[in-house]
Amino acid sequence: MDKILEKKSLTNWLKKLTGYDVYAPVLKDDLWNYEIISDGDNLELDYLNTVQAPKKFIFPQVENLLDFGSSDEGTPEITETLPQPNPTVILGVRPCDGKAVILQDLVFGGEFTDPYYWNRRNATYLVGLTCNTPPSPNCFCTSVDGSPHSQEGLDILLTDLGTKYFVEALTDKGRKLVSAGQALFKAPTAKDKKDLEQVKTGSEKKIKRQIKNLKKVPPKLKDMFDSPLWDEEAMSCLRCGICTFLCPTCHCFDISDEVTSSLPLKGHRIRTWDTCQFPDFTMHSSGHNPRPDKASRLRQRMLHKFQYFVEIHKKYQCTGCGRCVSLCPVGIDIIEVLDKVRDYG
Amino acid sequence: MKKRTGVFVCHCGINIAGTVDVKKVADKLNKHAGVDHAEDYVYMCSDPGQKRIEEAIKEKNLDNIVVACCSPNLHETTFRNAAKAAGINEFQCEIANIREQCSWVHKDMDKATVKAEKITVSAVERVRQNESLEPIGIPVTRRALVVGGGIAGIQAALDMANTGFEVVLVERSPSIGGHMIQLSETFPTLDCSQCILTPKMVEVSKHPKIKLMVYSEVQEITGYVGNFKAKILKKPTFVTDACTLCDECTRVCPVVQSNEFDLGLTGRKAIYIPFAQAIPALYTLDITGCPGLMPIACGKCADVCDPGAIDFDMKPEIVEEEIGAIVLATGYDLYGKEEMAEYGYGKYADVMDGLQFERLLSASGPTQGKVLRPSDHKEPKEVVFIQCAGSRDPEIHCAYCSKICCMYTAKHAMLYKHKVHDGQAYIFYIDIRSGGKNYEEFVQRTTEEDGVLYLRGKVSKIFEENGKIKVWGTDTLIGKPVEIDADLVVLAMAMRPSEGADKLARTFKVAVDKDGFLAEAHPKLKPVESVTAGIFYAGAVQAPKDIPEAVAQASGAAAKAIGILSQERLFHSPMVAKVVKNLCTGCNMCVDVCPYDAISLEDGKAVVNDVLCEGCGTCSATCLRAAISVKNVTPQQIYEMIDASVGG
Amino acid sequence: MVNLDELKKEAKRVLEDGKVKYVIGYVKSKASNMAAPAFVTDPEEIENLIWDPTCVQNLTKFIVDEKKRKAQQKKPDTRPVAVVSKGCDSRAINVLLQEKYIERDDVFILGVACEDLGVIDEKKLAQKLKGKRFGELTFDDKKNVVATTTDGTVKVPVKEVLAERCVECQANTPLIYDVFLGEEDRRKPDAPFASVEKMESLSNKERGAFWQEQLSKCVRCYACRSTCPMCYCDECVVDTINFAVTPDTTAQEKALRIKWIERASTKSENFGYHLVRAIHLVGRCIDCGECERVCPLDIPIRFLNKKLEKTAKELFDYEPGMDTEKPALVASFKDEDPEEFIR
Amino acid sequence: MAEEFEPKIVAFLCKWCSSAGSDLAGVSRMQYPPNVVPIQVMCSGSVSPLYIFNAFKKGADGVLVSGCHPGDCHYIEGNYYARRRIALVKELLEFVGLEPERFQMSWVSAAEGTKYTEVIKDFVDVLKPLGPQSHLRREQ
Repeated sequence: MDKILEKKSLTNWLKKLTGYDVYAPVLKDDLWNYEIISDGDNLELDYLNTVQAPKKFIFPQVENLLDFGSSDEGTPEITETLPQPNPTVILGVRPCDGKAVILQDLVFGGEFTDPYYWNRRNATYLVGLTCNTPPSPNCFCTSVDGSPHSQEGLDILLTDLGTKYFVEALTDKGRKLVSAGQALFKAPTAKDKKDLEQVKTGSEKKIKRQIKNLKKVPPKLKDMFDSPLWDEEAMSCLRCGICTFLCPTCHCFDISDEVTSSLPLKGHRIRTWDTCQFPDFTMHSSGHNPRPDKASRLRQRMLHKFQYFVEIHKKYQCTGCGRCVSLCPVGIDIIEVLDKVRDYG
Repeated sequence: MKKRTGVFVCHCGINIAGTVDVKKVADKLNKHAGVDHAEDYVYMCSDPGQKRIEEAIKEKNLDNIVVACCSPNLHETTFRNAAKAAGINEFQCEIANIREQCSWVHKDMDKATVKAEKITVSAVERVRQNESLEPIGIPVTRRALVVGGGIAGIQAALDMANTGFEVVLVERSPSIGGHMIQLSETFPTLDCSQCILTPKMVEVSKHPKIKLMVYSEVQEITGYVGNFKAKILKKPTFVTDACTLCDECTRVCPVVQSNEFDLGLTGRKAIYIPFAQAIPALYTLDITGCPGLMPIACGKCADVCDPGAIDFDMKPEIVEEEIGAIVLATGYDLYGKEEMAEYGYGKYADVMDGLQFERLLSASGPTQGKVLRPSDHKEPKEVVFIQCAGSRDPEIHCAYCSKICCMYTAKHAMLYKHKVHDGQAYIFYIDIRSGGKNYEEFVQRTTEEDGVLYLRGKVSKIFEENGKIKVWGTDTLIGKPVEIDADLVVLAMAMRPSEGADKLARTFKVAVDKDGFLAEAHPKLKPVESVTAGIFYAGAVQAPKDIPEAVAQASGAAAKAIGILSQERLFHSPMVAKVVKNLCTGCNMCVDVCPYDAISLEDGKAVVNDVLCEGCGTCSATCLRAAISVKNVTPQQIYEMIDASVGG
Repeated sequence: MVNLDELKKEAKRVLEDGKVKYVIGYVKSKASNMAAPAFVTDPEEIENLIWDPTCVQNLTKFIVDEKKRKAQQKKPDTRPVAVVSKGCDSRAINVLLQEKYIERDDVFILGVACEDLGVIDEKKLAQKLKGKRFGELTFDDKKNVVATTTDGTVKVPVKEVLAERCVECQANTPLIYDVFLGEEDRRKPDAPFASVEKMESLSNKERGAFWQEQLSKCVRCYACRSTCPMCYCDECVVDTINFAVTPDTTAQEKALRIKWIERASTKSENFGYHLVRAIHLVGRCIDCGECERVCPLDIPIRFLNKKLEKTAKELFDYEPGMDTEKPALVASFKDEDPEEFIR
Repeated sequence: MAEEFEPKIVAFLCKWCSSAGSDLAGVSRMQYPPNVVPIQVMCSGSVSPLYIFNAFKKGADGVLVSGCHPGDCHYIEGNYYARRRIALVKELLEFVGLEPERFQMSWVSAAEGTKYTEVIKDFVDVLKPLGPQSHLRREQ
């Protein structure tokens, strides 16, 4: 279902979305982040991508799995705490981040579905925005089977056509949002459609960074487990979690118990983000760690994204958002690393 | 494996049970995870109470226990022994103080009960992580070191030597004897001070078990109770053993210096013997006055010395001694000239301190015992004694009472009257403190038999006019100003720790109190012990004292030291710091903070000497890597205790 | 001015002589406008080294890395590594020496003077360019940064976009070095604690609200910890797992490991983490400011360290990294340390 | 009527002076509010900043560290290290917006039962109007 929404009507549409929590990118202290907005008056959608991907809405950094405790008599008590979130609209999602949600679905769905994830996932409405100009100099979505106007994972895709948005409602959830403000939407004209195509094609060309022949990488990686390349590339790595925590597709987590009171016993079992870059990732209780140094951790990140995930799901576990490149404190560049892998040997 | 904990809540009659619902506490603890047994009883410390604990430990197979009762300072040992008797390690017993820190300080029963529960849970959480520990045994070097050769040091040395232990007695001046040898007579008996002291000095010098080191100072102490090592500096006297005491050298010596023994009332030569009965009887060349140890510059003494006993090349020597216990007896000094300028002390020749007056009275003194004032050698007819010169004056001088001045001033006035029958003695005082056997009677005699005038009040001004010392003061009893044209003024100066006491404290790692005296381990129950195990105090080094008190404390300190020296092995608290080697990065911070030098770095990792460590835990709070902590007060335990204290 | 050719010459010399294992310096980054650390073993590659106000990283961190790497190796190459070191970075080396973490012989220091400049703050530059996106940065000889933007090139004086740490710098010339390049300039800033003082002037409530907001942003990626050369503990208070296990570590000991700070990135735990980090660095932080620069959420964490640096200076006259022989701030005291706050 | 707010105070008392001083307050039957739960440590010098942060996190409304007067430390100088460390912690906590009144240090000797009593009374008085500490407290 394709529609046209005048830019000046955007606010009115958002006002019609009663019963939803609406988040949009907001600039604060020089950073873009999704914040809940009460009205759309100062909405600015021509934004550099947010520091944190919308992943935090569906797979939050901390998820309470259950509460435990014991009564005065010592009987154990366990309460499952499945989240029941409000329907949440996230406005202005970049196509790369939308696609990332699809990749997350593969992990949390399938044979074992994760109810915590899906409760949040089903309550989240992703309204995407075509990147007319790349929101980061390090965008490389086109190299990883994506594009600046990819519809994957999105419920609606908005494309900026100057004074109006071209609105593509892609799912039932998307159509539901459009129908909430039905009167504000018009049918697109043929020119609108032509303009849309032009913007979309133009947007792809603006993506400067490329990884050529990425498909050569996964098979290559198979033989590079013991390569000295990892040592070289990881020399400057600090072992921080920026690349993975800010990655829209990284999904590793850890489960721990937080005891809040010992008499009577009370606590929570929580799930938190984990990252292969931390020294305690895959640390065994014996003290042995199969990934003892930063080289093996960088390798793990590359292999997970471009070998294991590809083997299992036939997709790269990377959407080319460029966050890990731009935000790495020491300039480790996933594009450069992949180039080297491709040309290795 | 799950540990089984028992809790025993004491009623202490109504002392605890009156404010804390002890049954409720026991009930609550019974439900606490990990507690397998909790009961209350009227007096846990009684024999039946202890028996209950022992039986419960055995019957319920308890691994550890908490007794909720009075302060651990009182019955911790009792209950730890009970635990031991029941077959568990003594360190598997902790005390929850619910009396001093709870029932006695609160009235609201509900709130006090909740607090008592928290305190008890806190102790339970602690004991559950206690390690079983055994006291650390250490061999003992069975020799003692006494620092200071005054009456206290002499007494302590003799007591220990006579029990059969070797003693090293170190004195920094050329002779032992201290201040007591300077005194004329002693109150209240008027014994001749030298007559009663010199036999003891001789005994020291002849004693086969005493190694006397005069003109020496302890420079460094390392080690720990039972195993100290001392580095002692022997200053050069420049006179060898060949000396025959012929005294020719002093005759020819051209340098005259102030005589310390007479407190500057007379002079002595640069080469000298401190006083006639000096022990050891040895000459010393004082290089502060000698023209440079250059035989070319002077060398007269060497020229006349037949046996050739003058050795200008004598060098300072460091002697190392191993000892097991230490008695510090470095005594006192009088408040100095600079501090008492308002009384003209140091400005007018006829204003003197009590010790100088002792020398005037002494038969061996500069005037052979005749009372003649320094300025013109005339017999003073009006003498004013001022008590509390510097004492009991928190605003500008010392806050404390110097304790002996009331008595020695009375003695001074009495002896003066005995020598100058037509003279008049006045004593300005604040209060007369004459506690002590026959002391009060002595003071009474001074007023009644010797007609000394006691004036209650302070002196406001002292100045010289027409050869007289004008003393202006107030007699607060009649409320009128008093003006006396005195011939001589004697100040009962405050006593203070002898010079260098602060350095001494640092060298020996003992504490000083706010007045600079060495601080005892406990003001009531450990008056001769320092905070460092194996170091004891004798005499005025700890606080102002008179002779019998100093002697008594010296014997006490000797007995305490003997208590250590007579052991084959000593036992030391095993609650010492422990290093997690893997975490240690060798940053040296724990080494820097350890007050006992108990930590050192070996191969870049901290290592604790269990015997030196006192378990204070300063290292543990300083360590950035959590690599060091004190056994049985570990951060894990504190973590749980915080939980218990805040929780609920 | 630091002569880059001179720097390269010195670096090449020690490398060719075999005196050092490798040279740690800065090279241009493809991914970022800021320089990237480089580890040069091939003398030919020395040519790639750069020195300009984009050289932000504190390379001392990699000396710590090298020490850890050596500890893992059976037969480590014990030659020193050469490192390009700014004034602030050299203070970090001093702290490592003071804490006996490294030996002086472990490192060959190529000291570079920042003179009257320092490093630039990308965010300040972005503000100057009023949101214009910029590409490559170059520097002209008039101490300007030249930015290529969508509307052509823009010149901004470097001084106007200096990082706050450089404005408040206490050591713009290395304190310790084997080779020194540039002009020695021991200037002291007029207001070394201006930014902290501004924070202090707020009310307690305002500061509370400020930190509540800032610290709740933290995602605990630990970049601040990871980039800090002083954070060299093998096991960190926030690690959930005990690294100090030995064959005789019991299961109970592992289980009893205290979780002073939980893994959840909730407000209280974030406060816990940042408070511990700050107090852990007191008397050790030399204000290289990297923790704040690397923070992806722009939390002004440098404030916490700077505040304690100020306190240590004012109360105890202690300046970290200035003297390698002194005992550490918290491992020493003076009789006259203030105690007015104690009742 | 709502129940009056009762602040929870964790007090780290050194074994030799402050704990003994609080014992003396007990022996002398001095009265003070029951809001404080003492934790006896060997020396004020052993109180790690972690203990203080942790007590606040666990919900303490006030934290007290008390040791021997300078010069009186049973361990000679532990309290001097404590003085320096606590000063730094106090500055930091105030900087991040904890009310300064919530974290206090005192010197209480074994003879100062009265002083201990006053310290606790005043602490409780100053905490009551502040209400519960939520700044560093773990979310409920």
